[in-house]
Amino acid sequence: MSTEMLGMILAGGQGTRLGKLTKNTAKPSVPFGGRYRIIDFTLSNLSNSGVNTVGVITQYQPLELNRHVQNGASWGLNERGAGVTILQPYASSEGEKFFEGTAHAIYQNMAYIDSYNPQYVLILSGDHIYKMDYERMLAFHKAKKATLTVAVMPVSLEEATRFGIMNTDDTDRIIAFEEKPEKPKSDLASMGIYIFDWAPLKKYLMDSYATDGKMEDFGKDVIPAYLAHNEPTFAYAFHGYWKDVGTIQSLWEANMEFLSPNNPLNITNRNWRIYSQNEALPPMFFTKSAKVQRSMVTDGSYVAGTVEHSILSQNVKVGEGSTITDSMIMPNAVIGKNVVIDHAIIGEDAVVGDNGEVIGKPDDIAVIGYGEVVGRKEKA
Amino acid sequence: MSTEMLGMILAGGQGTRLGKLTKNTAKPSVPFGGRYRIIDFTLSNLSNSGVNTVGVITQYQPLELNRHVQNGASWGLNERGAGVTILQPYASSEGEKFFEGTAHAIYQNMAYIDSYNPQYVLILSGDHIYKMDYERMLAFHKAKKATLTVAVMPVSLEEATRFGIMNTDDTDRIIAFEEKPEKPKSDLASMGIYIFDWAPLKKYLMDSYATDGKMEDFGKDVIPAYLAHNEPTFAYAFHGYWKDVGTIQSLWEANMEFLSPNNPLNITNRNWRIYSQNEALPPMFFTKSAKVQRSMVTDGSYVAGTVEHSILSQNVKVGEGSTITDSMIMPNAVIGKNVVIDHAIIGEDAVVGDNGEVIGKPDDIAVIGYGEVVGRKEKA
Amino acid sequence: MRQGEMAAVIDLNEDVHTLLPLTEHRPIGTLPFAGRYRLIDFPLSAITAADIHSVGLFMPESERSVQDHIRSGAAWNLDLIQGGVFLFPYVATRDYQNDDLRARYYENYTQFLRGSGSKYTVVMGAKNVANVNLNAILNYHKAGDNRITTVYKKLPLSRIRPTDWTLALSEQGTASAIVQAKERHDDQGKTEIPSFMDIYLLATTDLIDLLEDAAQSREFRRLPELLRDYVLANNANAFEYTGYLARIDSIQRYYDSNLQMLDDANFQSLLLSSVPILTKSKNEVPSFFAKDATVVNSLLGTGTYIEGTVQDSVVFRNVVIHHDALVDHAVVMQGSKISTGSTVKYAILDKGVVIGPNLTIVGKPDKPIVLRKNQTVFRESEVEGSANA
Amino acid sequence: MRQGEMAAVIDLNEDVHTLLPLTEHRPIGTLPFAGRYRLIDFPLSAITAADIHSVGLFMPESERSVQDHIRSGAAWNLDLIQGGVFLFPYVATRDYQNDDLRARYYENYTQFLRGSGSKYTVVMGAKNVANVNLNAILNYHKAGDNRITTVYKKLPLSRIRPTDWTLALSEQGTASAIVQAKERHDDQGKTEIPSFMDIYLLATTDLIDLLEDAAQSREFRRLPELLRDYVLANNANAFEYTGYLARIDSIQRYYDSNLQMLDDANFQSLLLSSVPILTKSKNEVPSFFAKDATVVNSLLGTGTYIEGTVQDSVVFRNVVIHHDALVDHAVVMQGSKISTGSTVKYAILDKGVVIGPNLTIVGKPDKPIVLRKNQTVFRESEVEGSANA
Repeated sequence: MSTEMLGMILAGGQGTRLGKLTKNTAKPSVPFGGRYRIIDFTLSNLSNSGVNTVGVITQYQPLELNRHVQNGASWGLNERGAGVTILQPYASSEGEKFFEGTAHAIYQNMAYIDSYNPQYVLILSGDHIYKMDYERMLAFHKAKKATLTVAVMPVSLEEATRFGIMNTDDTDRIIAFEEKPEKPKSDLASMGIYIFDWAPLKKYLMDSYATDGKMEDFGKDVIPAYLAHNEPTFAYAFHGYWKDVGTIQSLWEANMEFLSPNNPLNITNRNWRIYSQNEALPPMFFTKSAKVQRSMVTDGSYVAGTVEHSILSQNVKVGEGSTITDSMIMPNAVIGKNVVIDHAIIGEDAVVGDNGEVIGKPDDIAVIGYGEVVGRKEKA
Repeated sequence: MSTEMLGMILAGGQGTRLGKLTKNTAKPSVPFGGRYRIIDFTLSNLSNSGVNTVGVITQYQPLELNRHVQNGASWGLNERGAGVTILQPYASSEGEKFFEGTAHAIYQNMAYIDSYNPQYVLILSGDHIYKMDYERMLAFHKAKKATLTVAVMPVSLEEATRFGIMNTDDTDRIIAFEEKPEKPKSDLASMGIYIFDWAPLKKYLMDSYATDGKMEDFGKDVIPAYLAHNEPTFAYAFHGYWKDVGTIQSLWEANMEFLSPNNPLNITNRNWRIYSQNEALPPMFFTKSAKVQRSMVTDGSYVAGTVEHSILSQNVKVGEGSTITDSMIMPNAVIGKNVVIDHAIIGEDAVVGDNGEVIGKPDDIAVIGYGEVVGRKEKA
Repeated sequence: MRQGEMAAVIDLNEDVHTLLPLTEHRPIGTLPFAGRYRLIDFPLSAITAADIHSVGLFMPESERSVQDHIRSGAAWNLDLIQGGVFLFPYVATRDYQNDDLRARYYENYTQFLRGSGSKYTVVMGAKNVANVNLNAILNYHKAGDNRITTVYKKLPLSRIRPTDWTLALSEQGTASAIVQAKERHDDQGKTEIPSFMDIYLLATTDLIDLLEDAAQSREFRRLPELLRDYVLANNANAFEYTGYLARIDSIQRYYDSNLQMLDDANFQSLLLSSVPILTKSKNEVPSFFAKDATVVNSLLGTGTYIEGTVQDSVVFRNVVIHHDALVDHAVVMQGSKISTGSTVKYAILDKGVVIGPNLTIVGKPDKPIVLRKNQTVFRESEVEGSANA
Repeated sequence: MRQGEMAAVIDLNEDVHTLLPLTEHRPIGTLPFAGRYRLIDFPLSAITAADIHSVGLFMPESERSVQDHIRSGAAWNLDLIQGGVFLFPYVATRDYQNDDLRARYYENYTQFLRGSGSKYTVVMGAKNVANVNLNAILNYHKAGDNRITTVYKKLPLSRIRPTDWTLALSEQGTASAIVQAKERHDDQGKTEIPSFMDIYLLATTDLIDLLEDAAQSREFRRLPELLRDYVLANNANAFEYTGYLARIDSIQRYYDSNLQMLDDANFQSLLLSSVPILTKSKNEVPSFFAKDATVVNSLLGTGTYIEGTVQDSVVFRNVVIHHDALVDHAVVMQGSKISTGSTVKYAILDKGVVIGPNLTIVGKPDKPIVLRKNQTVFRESEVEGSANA
């Protein structure tokens, strides 16, 4: 069994900045855009790029993520001898192993990677919204004879202080790297997407864990080590829509941007589809009192109220007299009658009872957690 | 979603008594009987009993086990909204959780169990060779109005000192339980197979972990607590072939018993099939010098030597002039020319070079580990 | 896998001529319904809910359409290691003049039935749209006195047509015969008629005997005819179904039944009842509603793009309705497109119909206009029967 | 899913009459081979190895046999979210006198080809058993000067029959025509002939043009005939295949090819070469060898139970060979049973044949006896052509 490039998705983070939304679930499985979960974008990119062997490293509340990914068939990632494998912490004869950082997580799963004998390993995050052809990035990596290629994106100089910033020469070779610099020397921000030649990376990791064990994080430890050792390390420039949805505010913004008819993600493009699990749900039902504009609605929803510039996910019920504006409603939420929801995110399975109000502001989005029940709920 | 009885397989043990064979793999994924792995018997029993929702709790070197079980399709355990889920240690907002005992492992996976809202939970081991209809055990459990039913098997009084022994009254109610008693009062040994009403078990576990957290193990902690609280606890008698394959010696014996034409397991019975993963391998190839008697051979094997009272698993090669007697050869092993193997277990992917010898005794079986290379190996 | 107690046979050879042109390239079984489904989803979902593992599908002339929908059967949990869906190829009735083919017709059934290892068999069609609990019918059969059980629903006289098949019920509630409504007598004063739902349940061995007897005859008769005679000869238990029922055997009934789904009670009874209705799921984007969109009293599939107005209609997936367009009392199938300023009313648009701008296509409530698959309309005169053509 | 660069068409309508009775209920494509496979596994495995995602299977008369084997296509990774296996129902050649059906024949192809979105299409049959690397053929096509590429293997004259299709090769190595061996000229002094393997590769647009032109004609011609003419009109690149090749078009060739698999070089070339041969896997027990069993120079499937002697033979799964029975130079298909004391030599036993005790069934190396599917033999006189009958 041999695979040219293996994908590894780091999906283990707790996502504490998403607050209530990630109390019982991992960030990559948070719903997005009506019928997706965040990780769908990365998994679909892999499938569309022809990378068909993928490890998903997870450790924080993985049940919902496991159920969503299953055997990868929804993304076409279920070939025999390839496909998606969920990688969780495990015990070995040397003891129990939780993952302590991005690079450490790769180190702990070396046996999995080696079983496919890949030449390249593509390291990805599971919590970014974007479309990207990793095959083109690999072609760049090969053309540059790099041992590490980092995908970068131009950002404004103000924003640059929040990212890992790359300085490159005119061959795109990275000559310096600064994590969250106060005075950025460049506008090229790391997207946390790496292609490594597997053999040297493995050697760096093994040498480190045989001695000081300091190689925990790619940004903090591995890239500086590569630069220090003069490894051919290049920056691959990405131009397009890309959004880290790590906070309530950015998650809400990304959903609102998704609603725009001019969204550069171009979700309806059939040559680069975003796949997700498909459930057989009833059609959408709109009653005589429904009013839905500048919005998206998904299968299984029942709408008797007014929905304006909002996203309704699967199986959402909106009762008569209710108004939903500038909001994102996650699957299976029930919104009663005469409810007002404005600038809000309503979690999966949440209930907003009749006459309830959930009102946020553009810069302070209201959040109802998974399964939370608010407002008065009439008996059925 | 609701399931009457959920199966939970405890497959997390390291199996240290299997020595080299479980260095890099979990005991339930150890090969057995030519084309099976140990856990196939439990998974097939579940499928044949109509229990179609199953959690497999694992934490020790799970990669090979995960690859084997995949989405459960090989055992018919892949229905939508049911099927097999692999459960591994994970982190939650309360911290990281490894499993510290059989009952603790169930406690840690309560969220998974509750998501199916089962009335009964069937607790199983992943390392026993037997055929059993759990549906009949459930019928017994219901008829007795039990909250816990323990499957038991009559053993000789000498053996009884190694088991948990149940004393029952004439209604099969368990009145006393002794773990490895010096002077057993009964010959009914626990098989480590339990049916619990889920609601009371959950309460016992939650109460324990809210206070002293002593409820770690079913045999040591939970059964005594049930008896102390006068819970209706019954013994369900099993009559048939049953073998714990926890040691090298018992694994070898079980394989040799499997070879017997009179093996009570009756593996060819099509009404209670033992399923396993099916790989498309070439047919078996027997050369002009092959001699195979009182043996089993599996797909993909190539035999040029003599095989006597032995089992060859998938893709085993046996060179000319070699003799294999009273042995079990695991998948992908390569046996060179003029080799002598006698009373041995040869691990997966192991290589025994030309003229090599691996000779054990009936009470001291020789073992070659996974991927181990012994004897001289000619260049290809 | 445990062997199921029941096997199921679905005969998709149902008469299509009254549903032309919708059935030009598809059997009744794959007609789209309720914005989301195909008719065969209803029997298949009933089968899945009853834990049936062996399903024999006797294929209609348009096999391809059925295969595309069923694929491996995974949508209904029928991609099994044992059992699963067995497809029996179509053979035209005329070809059954051939002795070998006729023998094979009966043999296909008996082989399938023996292989299923099931004690009982249920025989169904696809044209009766309902949400039936097959285990309840099995229990009724076991409790009954007769060798075969039939299923019916009481319908008001107004909903019965002379050619509909109905049950002749005795006072004890058993069926003595299956007769067409026009052949009924003694119905004076009755307001409801027991409409037969083309569902039979009997012991597998009895069904095999029946087929083997038929194979001895030189005359070719399909299974449903044989079963009708069997009821006449033996009487039958009659199980009453009380949920929503549509019988899709004419364009008008097809149109009316789709619009009946806009009644919340019907929608609940058929789609949100004890048997979840499963269907093949396609990966589609959410439906999008533009600034001036209006959608009221309608069902919508996913992936639609709505700028105009939809009312009192059933619209399937991937339909585009442009600015100032009006869709009213219409059934619009997958992938159709209605351009700016056009009106479509009292109409059925098959898959992929394109209506150009500023057209008025209006049928009548009791005679909806039907546009064929992939038809492109840029002039009203291209549409036969439009009130405005 | 990335769209594949190639689509594939497998036409299973291959002439079966020379392989009767083995092909009574199956096409050539589902003939069992080498103790484990069906012939169609070879083209399907080549397709999988080349990362092809769209496969059109044009079904033969015995559709059921193909469907049972292919199911969802999962064994070949062809159960895909896009693309996958498309089955086109069988229509008898005589029915293509009907204009509509004829039009549909060509339309099925062109629709499939357009839907595949693939730049190139490879067209194959199932009767040439080989282990071909389709990507190598694609690269050869791209490098070549001609619009179409054909594939051949040089075979010694002794292995060519007059009716075999061969390539007329120019000195530059391109094919100017596809001709039967008996029509060849100028082969004096040659010891090898380029045998045509029924594989074509060309641009999808060219293939669509060819089919659309053919649809204009009132005369019905199948795709392989059209492609033969296309080569004649345009010349073709000729790719030489050097691995093992068997052409299964007669009982004798079928028998010989199976036994050729006992030669280690052939076995390696076909089954352990760059393209892994995938097939549907059944859950079976290991094969069991009793105390006095002898198995030499033979291939065995899984689940067999051997008490007697097997030599120089190919034995499929679930075969039982009792004490003192001898199977010698025979091909024994799945589920057959040979009772105590019987000898089977120079013979082909189809699936489920039962040979009673103490019988001697012996054919000739150049005329093996063939026993039909499920045939039960309890007297030697029941077997036609046995040397001992």
